[in-house]
Order: sequence, then C-alpha cells, then structure tokens
Amino acid sequence: MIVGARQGKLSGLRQLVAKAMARELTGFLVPGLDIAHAQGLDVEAAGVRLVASPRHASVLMVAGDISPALRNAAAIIYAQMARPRALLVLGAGGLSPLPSADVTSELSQPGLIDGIAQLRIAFAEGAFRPEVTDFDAPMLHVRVEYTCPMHPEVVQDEPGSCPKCGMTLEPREASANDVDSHPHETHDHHHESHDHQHEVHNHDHGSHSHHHEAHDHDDHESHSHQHEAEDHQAMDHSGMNHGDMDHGSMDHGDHGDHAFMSMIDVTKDLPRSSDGLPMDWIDVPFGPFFPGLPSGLLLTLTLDGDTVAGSSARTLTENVALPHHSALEPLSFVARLSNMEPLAPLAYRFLANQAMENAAGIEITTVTARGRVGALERERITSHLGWLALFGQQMGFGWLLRRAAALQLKFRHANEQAIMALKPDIESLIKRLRRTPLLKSRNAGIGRLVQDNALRGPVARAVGIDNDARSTDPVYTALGFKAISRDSGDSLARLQVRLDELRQSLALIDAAGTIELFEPANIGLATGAGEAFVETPRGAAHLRLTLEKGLVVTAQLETPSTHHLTLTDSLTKQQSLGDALLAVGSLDLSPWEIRQ
Amino acid sequence: MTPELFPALITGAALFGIGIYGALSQTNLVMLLMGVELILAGAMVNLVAFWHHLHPDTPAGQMFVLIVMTVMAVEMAVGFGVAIARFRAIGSVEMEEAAELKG
Amino acid sequence: MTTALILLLLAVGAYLVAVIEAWTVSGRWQLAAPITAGIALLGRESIVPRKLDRVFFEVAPVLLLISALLAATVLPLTPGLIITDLATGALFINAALVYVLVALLMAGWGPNGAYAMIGGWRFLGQLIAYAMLIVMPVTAVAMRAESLLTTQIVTSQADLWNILYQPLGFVLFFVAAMALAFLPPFDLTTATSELAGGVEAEYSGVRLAVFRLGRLVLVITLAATTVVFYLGGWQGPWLPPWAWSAIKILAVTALMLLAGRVLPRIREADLLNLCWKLGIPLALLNIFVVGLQVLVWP
Amino acid sequence: MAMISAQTFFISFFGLAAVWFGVVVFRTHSMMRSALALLFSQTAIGAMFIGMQAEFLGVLQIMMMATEMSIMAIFMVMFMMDPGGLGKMDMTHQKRLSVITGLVAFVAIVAVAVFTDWGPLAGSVPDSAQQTEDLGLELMGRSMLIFETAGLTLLTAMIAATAVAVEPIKRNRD
Repeated sequence: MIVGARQGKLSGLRQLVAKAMARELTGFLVPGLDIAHAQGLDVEAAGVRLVASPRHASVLMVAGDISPALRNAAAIIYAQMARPRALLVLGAGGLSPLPSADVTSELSQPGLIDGIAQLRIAFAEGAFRPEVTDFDAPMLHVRVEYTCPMHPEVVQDEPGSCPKCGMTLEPREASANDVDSHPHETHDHHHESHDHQHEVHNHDHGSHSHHHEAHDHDDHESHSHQHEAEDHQAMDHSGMNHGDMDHGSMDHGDHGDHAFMSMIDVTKDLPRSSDGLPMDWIDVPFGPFFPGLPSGLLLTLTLDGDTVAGSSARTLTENVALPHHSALEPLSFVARLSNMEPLAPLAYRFLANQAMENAAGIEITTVTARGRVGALERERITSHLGWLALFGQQMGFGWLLRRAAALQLKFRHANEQAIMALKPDIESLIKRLRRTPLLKSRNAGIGRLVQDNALRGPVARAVGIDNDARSTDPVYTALGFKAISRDSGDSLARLQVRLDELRQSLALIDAAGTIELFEPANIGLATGAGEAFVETPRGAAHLRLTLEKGLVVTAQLETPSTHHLTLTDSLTKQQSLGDALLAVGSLDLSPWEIRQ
Repeated sequence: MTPELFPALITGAALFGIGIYGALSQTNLVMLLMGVELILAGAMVNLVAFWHHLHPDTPAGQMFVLIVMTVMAVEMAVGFGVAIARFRAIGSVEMEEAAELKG
Repeated sequence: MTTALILLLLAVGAYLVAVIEAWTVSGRWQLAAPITAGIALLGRESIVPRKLDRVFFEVAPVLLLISALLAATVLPLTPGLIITDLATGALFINAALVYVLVALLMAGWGPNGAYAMIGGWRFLGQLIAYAMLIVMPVTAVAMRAESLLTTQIVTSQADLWNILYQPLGFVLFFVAAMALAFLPPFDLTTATSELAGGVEAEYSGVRLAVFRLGRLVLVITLAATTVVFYLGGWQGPWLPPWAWSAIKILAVTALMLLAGRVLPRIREADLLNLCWKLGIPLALLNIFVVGLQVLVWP
Repeated sequence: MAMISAQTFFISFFGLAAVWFGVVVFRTHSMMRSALALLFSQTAIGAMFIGMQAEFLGVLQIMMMATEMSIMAIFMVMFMMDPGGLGKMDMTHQKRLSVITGLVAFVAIVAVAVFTDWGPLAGSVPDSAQQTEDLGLELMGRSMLIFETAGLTLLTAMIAATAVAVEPIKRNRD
C-alpha cells in the first residue's frame, strides 16, 4: 500500500492503469544524480526514468542520510508530486518531515533494484485507495500577514491600518519557515522577494500546500480567479507591484471611484536592467535538487527576464565544523572526515591520515604512499567522470551523461588491471568530446575567471595558476608528475583541464602500479601538531590538527569549494540564465565539503 | 439595400466602433494600439465583403487588404518603438503622462 | 473516411516518434513504453497549480495538439490521401504552426510558475526568428511549383527532388522545423537542466499527456511537411506511394530526433544569432538562386 | 440557396466571435488575456475572409496576426502597471466620450451599410487557386508600385522603430 495513493477504488480499469504505473515509474532523486553515481547507484539501469520536475515524478527516491534542511526541501518536492506518489528510501535514517517510507532498502545497486521491484508491486496493488491521507508538514503552511502597500517595512499578523499613513493593510502570504532574506535586494525588490521566500527551498516553483488545492479542485476554481493575477505580476519581469497595490488601497480608501495613478511613480523605484528599462526582478530558486547542479547546493538567481541580475548560493548539507574541544579517536576522526564528503571520501581520509602521521612524526613507506596515490588518482578519475556526467546533463547532452556515468561506475572499485583495461574507453570519450560540435561555442568564454590565488584545483589550473599540492609531493614527483595548466580560464578550459587530468591520473596509476587503502598508521599515544595538504579532485584541501595522547583535540580544515562558492555571484551576474548555470556547474562545487 | 452584405458590414462596423472606443478610452499606449488594430480590422472586413459581393473578379480589392495588413504591421512596429523609447526615458507609456508631447 | 484514416496514421506516427525518441534518450528499443507511459499519465492526478490563469492553463495543451493536426490536414500522403487540398496549402501550414507559439505562450503564462513563464517567453523569441526560416524556404518551394497546392508541390518534384534542386532551402527548413518543434538542441523552452521542464514543468496527469501527444504529432507533422516540400512526397521507384511516404517521413523523424542525442543544447544567444544573422540572409539568397534556376530551366 | 445561407451563417458566426473577442480585449483586466483576445478576434476575421472565399487573405491574416499579437502580448506584459490584473484598476479616461463616439460611429456605419444600395451583386467568385494567381499577377503587374511602396514603408518603419527603441548611450548588447 502506498501512503500517497490516489483516491478511488481499485476497479477493473484502474487495475490496468495501476499496472501501467508500476511499469512506468518516474523518479525524482534526492539528494541527486551526482551522489547516486558516487554511491554506485544506476537508477536508469534499475528501470526508473528520472525526471526534472516533481510534477512528473511518481517516486521520490531518497538515497542516503540527508540533513534536516534537505529533508524539508524534499518534503516540499513530495508535496508537489502528483498522486499516486511513493517514497523509496535507500539506507537513510531520519526522514521527518517526510511521511513514512513506502519501501525501504539498502543503499546499493542490488538494494535499489530490489526496492524498485517491491515498489512496482506496491504500485500495482495500492496505487488507488478508497480513502487517502493528506500529506502535511510545517513548512507547507502559508501564514497570512498584513503589510502596508506604501510602507513595506510595516508587517503585522492581524489586519488593521498602517501606523505611518493610515492605509488599510493588504494581506500577503509568508511562509511558516522564514528563510534568511537575500542581501542584494533593492527596496522594491525586498518585500517583493519576500513573497518568494516561501518558495526558496523549492525546486519546482511555487506550490506550497498545493496538495490542499490539488485535491479539491472545486474549492480551487472558486478562488483561482481572484488570485489569478497576484503572482503573475510578481512573476513576470515587470509586474509593477506598487501599481495595483496603490490603486487597491485607494479603492479601500475613502475617496471615490476613480483616482489617477502615475505610472512614473510606479516604475521609478524599479531596478534598471542592463538595457536601461525599469523592470521588476524575481528570485527563482535553483536547487537544492536541481538537475545539472551539484545536489545540496541552493542557488537563488534574481532573474531580470532571462538574464541573471544577482545571485546567492549556499549549501543545505549542514555539515558542521570539525570539533574544536571534543577529543576524537583517530579512527572515528578519519571516518568522520571521509563520511563528510560523499563525492571524494578517500581524499579526505588520506588527508586525515597524513595529518595525524605528521603530527605523530610517523614516516610511511613508499609502498603505502604509492598505494594511496593510486587510490587517490582513481578517485580523481571517478570524481571527474561524475562531474562530466553532471555537465552532460546540464548541457542537455544525453550521451555524455550516460557514457560518463557508466564509466564512473566501472572505475569506482576497479583494480589496476581493470583500470588499464578501461583506458581506451577514456581515450574514446575524450576524442568524442573534442569532435562534438556546439560544445566549444557553448563553453568558450562562459564563466571566465581571473587569476586569483584563492582558486584551487582544476579551476585554478584552468586560469594558469599552479597550486597543485601534488607538485610539491615527493611521491608524485618521483612518479614524474607534472601539473596541467590552461590559461583561458573559462568553462571550456576547465573542461579541458579535467579531461587532461583523466589521462594524467591514468598515467599516474600506471606508474604507481598499485591501489591500496592502507589503514591509518597506529599513532599510539603520540602528542603533537601536524598538518597536511591533499589534492582532492576539487583542489588542495588543508588540514591542521593537534594530537594529545593519541586523541585528536583540535582540527582546522580548509576545503576548495568553500572559496569557490563565493565566486558564483561574479560568474552569474548579467549572464543569460543558461550561461550562468553552466558557469556555476563548471566550478564543480561540492556542497558537502562546505561548512556553515 | 443589399442584405447579403449585412453580416460582414455590421461586423466591420462593430469592430470599428469598439476600436474607436478603445483608442479613445485607453490610457496605455499599448492598449491604444490595440484599438487601432481593431479599427483597421473592421476596415479589412468591409473591404473583403465588398470585394466578394461586388467585384470578385478584380484582384485590386484583395490588393487593398494586403496594404491594410502592411499598415497594421507598420503601425505596430512604430508604436512599440515609441513605447520602448518613452518607457526608457520616463518609465511610463501612460497617455496622461505624455502631455509634453502635445503640439 | 480520409480524415479518419489520416488521424489513425497520425496516431501511429506519434507512437513511432515516441519510440524513436525514447531510443535516442535511453539507447534501448522499448516498443510498449509509449503506450504504458500514456496510460500511466492518464491515471495520475492532474494538479492545478495555485493562482493560475485557468483558461490558458486548460486551453494550451489542446491548442498545441489542434494546431499540429490542422497543419497535417493539407499534407498529401499518397495522391488521393489528403484531407483538404487547399489552394493555399503551403501558406496554411505556416498559419497553423504559428499557433504552436500561442499555445506555448499560454502554457507559459497559465500555470503561474517562473520556470514555465521564462520558457514561454523564450519560445516567443525562438519562434518569431524561426518562423521566418519556415516561410522563406517554402516561398522558394512554391516558386518552383508555381503553386501553393501541396499536391502540385509534390508533383513539381517529379524529375528532381527539391532537396537536390534547392539544398540550401532544405537545410534551413530542416533546422527551422526542429526549432519549431523545440527538439534538442533547440529545446530551450523545455530545457530540463535550465528550467526543470519549462512550459511542461507545471503540467501533470491528463493535461501533460495531451501536451506530450501534441508535441509528438507536431514532430511527425513537421517531418511529413519536410518530405512533401523537399523529398518528393510519395514519389519513388518500385515501392507503392504510401510506402515511400512512410519510409521518408520516418527517416526524417529519426534524423530530427537523433540530433538531440549527439549535440549539447545550443546557447540562446547563438540560437538567435544563427537565425537572424545567418539563416535569414541565406534564405533570401536561396529565394534569389531558386528564382534564377526557375528562369533558366523552366 | 442552401449553400449561400450556410455561407452566411458561417460568416455571421465568426463575425459574432470577432466582435465578442473584440469586446473582451477592453473588458478583461489581465493584459495577457486582452492581447490573446485580440488575437482570436483577428483569427475569427481571418475565418470570415475564408468564409467569403478570400482564402489567401484569410490564411495570411490568421498567420500574420498570431505572431503580431504574441509580440503585442509581451509588450502588454512589459508596459502595464498590472499585467496580471489583480488591481482591477480601470485604465481608461474620458469614458463617456469614448463610449458615445464608438456608438455613434457604429450606428452611422450600420446606417450607411443598410440604407445604401450597393448596386448589383456580382456572380460567382473565381476559385481560390485562380484568385491567388490573379493576386500575384496584380501585385507584380498593375499594383507593382503600390506593393513596392508598401514594402519600402515596412522596411523604413522597421529601421525607424529600431533606431528609436535602442538605447541612446551604449549599443544594445549582443
């Protein structure tokens, strides 16, 4: 039986329909495709078609543990899905505020396949039920507050008149969970954007508590028309909000039938677009589950038509900072650091190991070092392939998405021989990308960055900065490592750098000749301070920690994405929507390694 | 008195009337343009009606309708050009606020 | 009778388009998928977003379907098999297809969603540009046939198909047709990774089914139009006319859909530049050249 | 006779549709609706043309107006204070004058239309293929000059409109 079943008896015809639904499951993946691939899940192969809009999805798949913020967002997604809708949970812990899972399974490809098989049965039997329960969650409730059309700063919970001008206050929706407001609004924008705040977590736009609406269409009919305009003129890029509000209030006002209102007054406060026309701007949330963007990243773009006027990016993964005063066992510290980043766990694991070894003053053998190099480079390959898949999805380039994802899954746990066997596939992939038309014109000049020493990893190397932690590492230099570099610094250059690094990593694995994840050296009861740099797939991460009697007491971590996140605003400003998203995507941000 | 023409001619007249109303009453340039469009549409209906009922063998009638269509297009192009310019200049395409354009 | 037959053929065509499209996406042949997917959609709830413009929201999918069907009424599949052989057929096709734009504008404005609205306005720019590239090559085609009758356009290619007689026109028309059906790489208005489905994003259930069906019919109609205008319609050796029509139409459909498999989505700026700065001058050149050809070998 | 009456019915029906949509244009508060209402009014007129056997003109009208009014729509949304129509603000002035003038114009034209003797009705209309051909010859023959002038006017208008619309200071970005 499915919690989100659709109302109705499972009659003969409906049984047929239910069977069809069971065959044609469409899934919305939480937290996202990149995580799924990194965890070795191949959803399409398991027979579920992934869709971009919750409205089109029949199954909400939650893969792994996600933060409360992400769960809230997922709950909004769930509320937008059309019934019958099911919830498939793969190895996740807490779900609230989401409803109880219809099917739970373990977080692995077999687990996924098994779960989907159960789901099909559940659909065939339980897609329709005589009585259905409405899904409800706090963040879906819409609170009505009252504000003065002339003085947006006046906001109160009950109707009344404005203390400043005595106008009748206008009702307005505000969400129960108020999210922090954006820094960048102009004054008109500010209160207008508040209308949008309650959509800010929302992948697909604008339907809080749609399920209140959707299941009683008649009630909906009745007030759809009086509402009809409300959002349109917030939505379209010129609805002059003040305009009708002023007038509306004048209707309420004592003086009579027709008062002339000046359009000049209406438009004079509006922000000016780059082409000089006063236009109203809207905030549109992209993420945290937006296809083609790193999952867990909430990018809010202020759109002026199809052009991005401003943006704000933050992560909803809610990874907390490392402990400062609570001492940790070495092993649990390592585990904690590597679990934090599902996209590159090994890199952080090695980071922790090296830092502790340095602190304890332990020398590791070349064999160990080479084994780690092999593993790290393999992870780099999988990570870059994962990025390529995301990149392909973002460009609507289906072939790249599927090909890169398939290769990524092959590489995940491959040993040296298997990796060498996969070499030709990588080569052909790269060759194919070089030959693809439109790819160059799509990426050349997009998201151009200037030299900036805070840049890390491929992003930095695409600008021509060589701050690759590997170039100073004797183990790597012994393997004949030489940092790759491009200079144009745009999305195309970042693509090329990553492609070159695929080759390079293959060569390094070949040179290292071994892939082994040695357990961290036993640091005994050592005491001391140490630090380490590891070149994660996204750039050099830096860890400084101090040990006391074999316990990790303090640790500071610097991750590449933390700085790259601050680049988004400059990269997206005054770009067209597609270019802006591509630019953000080409940074290969990992929201998981960013702390708040 | 030729009843065969009535449906078309009365339609044309009605559209013309509505257009006049719109062109005179609307305060917004774009709405005003819509009025003008309706006026021209009314004219076109009449033209076609006359061509069809009175001179079906002379293509000049249709020719005339084509010209009217051109006029519609021109009127819209220029109208919107002016609208954008006004909007950029003073942020308004309201008639009340175009007083300085009075001759 | 003819009408019923044509509608049936269109339904089959839409089904085949769906199969081919699924193949271009997943690389697998799933023959039953379109039907089961359709049934599943019909069975699912059709959500009505809040604060929508009811009329537009309801009308848009239907209008999309109707405009595609109307365009199909003047397309001859075999010498006899045509619903109405309008004297202005070639023009009528454009007239009908322009309402795709109206439908998508409604679908963009109606559900009151940011993604949908941006998708709708995007398509406005896209179609105004590419409607030109539909009309102008068709003008050249009509110049050669010395008629707007679609049947006569077909017979005018008896000795030499237009794809050879005016290859430039064919290329332009083909590209424009893809843009008009917002097929990848021109799918800016339904871009999943930019607009989460764009104009489709807010539709679900029955309405989405109608919308998708309309899209499929639109694709098959455009393929048939290409065949009639440039590939000599039903003409061909050995095989019967209907077979030739079917083969050509399916081939063109596959060609249209395949582009999405091998190409990334085009940038919007490039999309418009391509049309205004390259396409339209070339289309004018095409008209001029064809004019000369018509004069040289009548 | 039946044929004629069927035709008359067709024309009248679309005539009514055109008028009704024409009224909607100025009655609705949603700008999008009023633009599309105008579009459907024009489309109905195109249908009337077809009803009056002016097939080419009808199709042309239906085709041209779709794009034209869609453009109209986006301008409406851009330049209205209240595109969605929430405010239900009336955007009219000198209402009485306008209504009266409109009515007067309507009545006068109807009177003229009704009480004039438009002379003998012509016989059959040439079939549409013939018409299209004639029209083409007309355009390229006697009315060549007018046609060229129209085209030139259109071009001038386009250039002028663009010149007026582009930003005075910096070039519009590309």
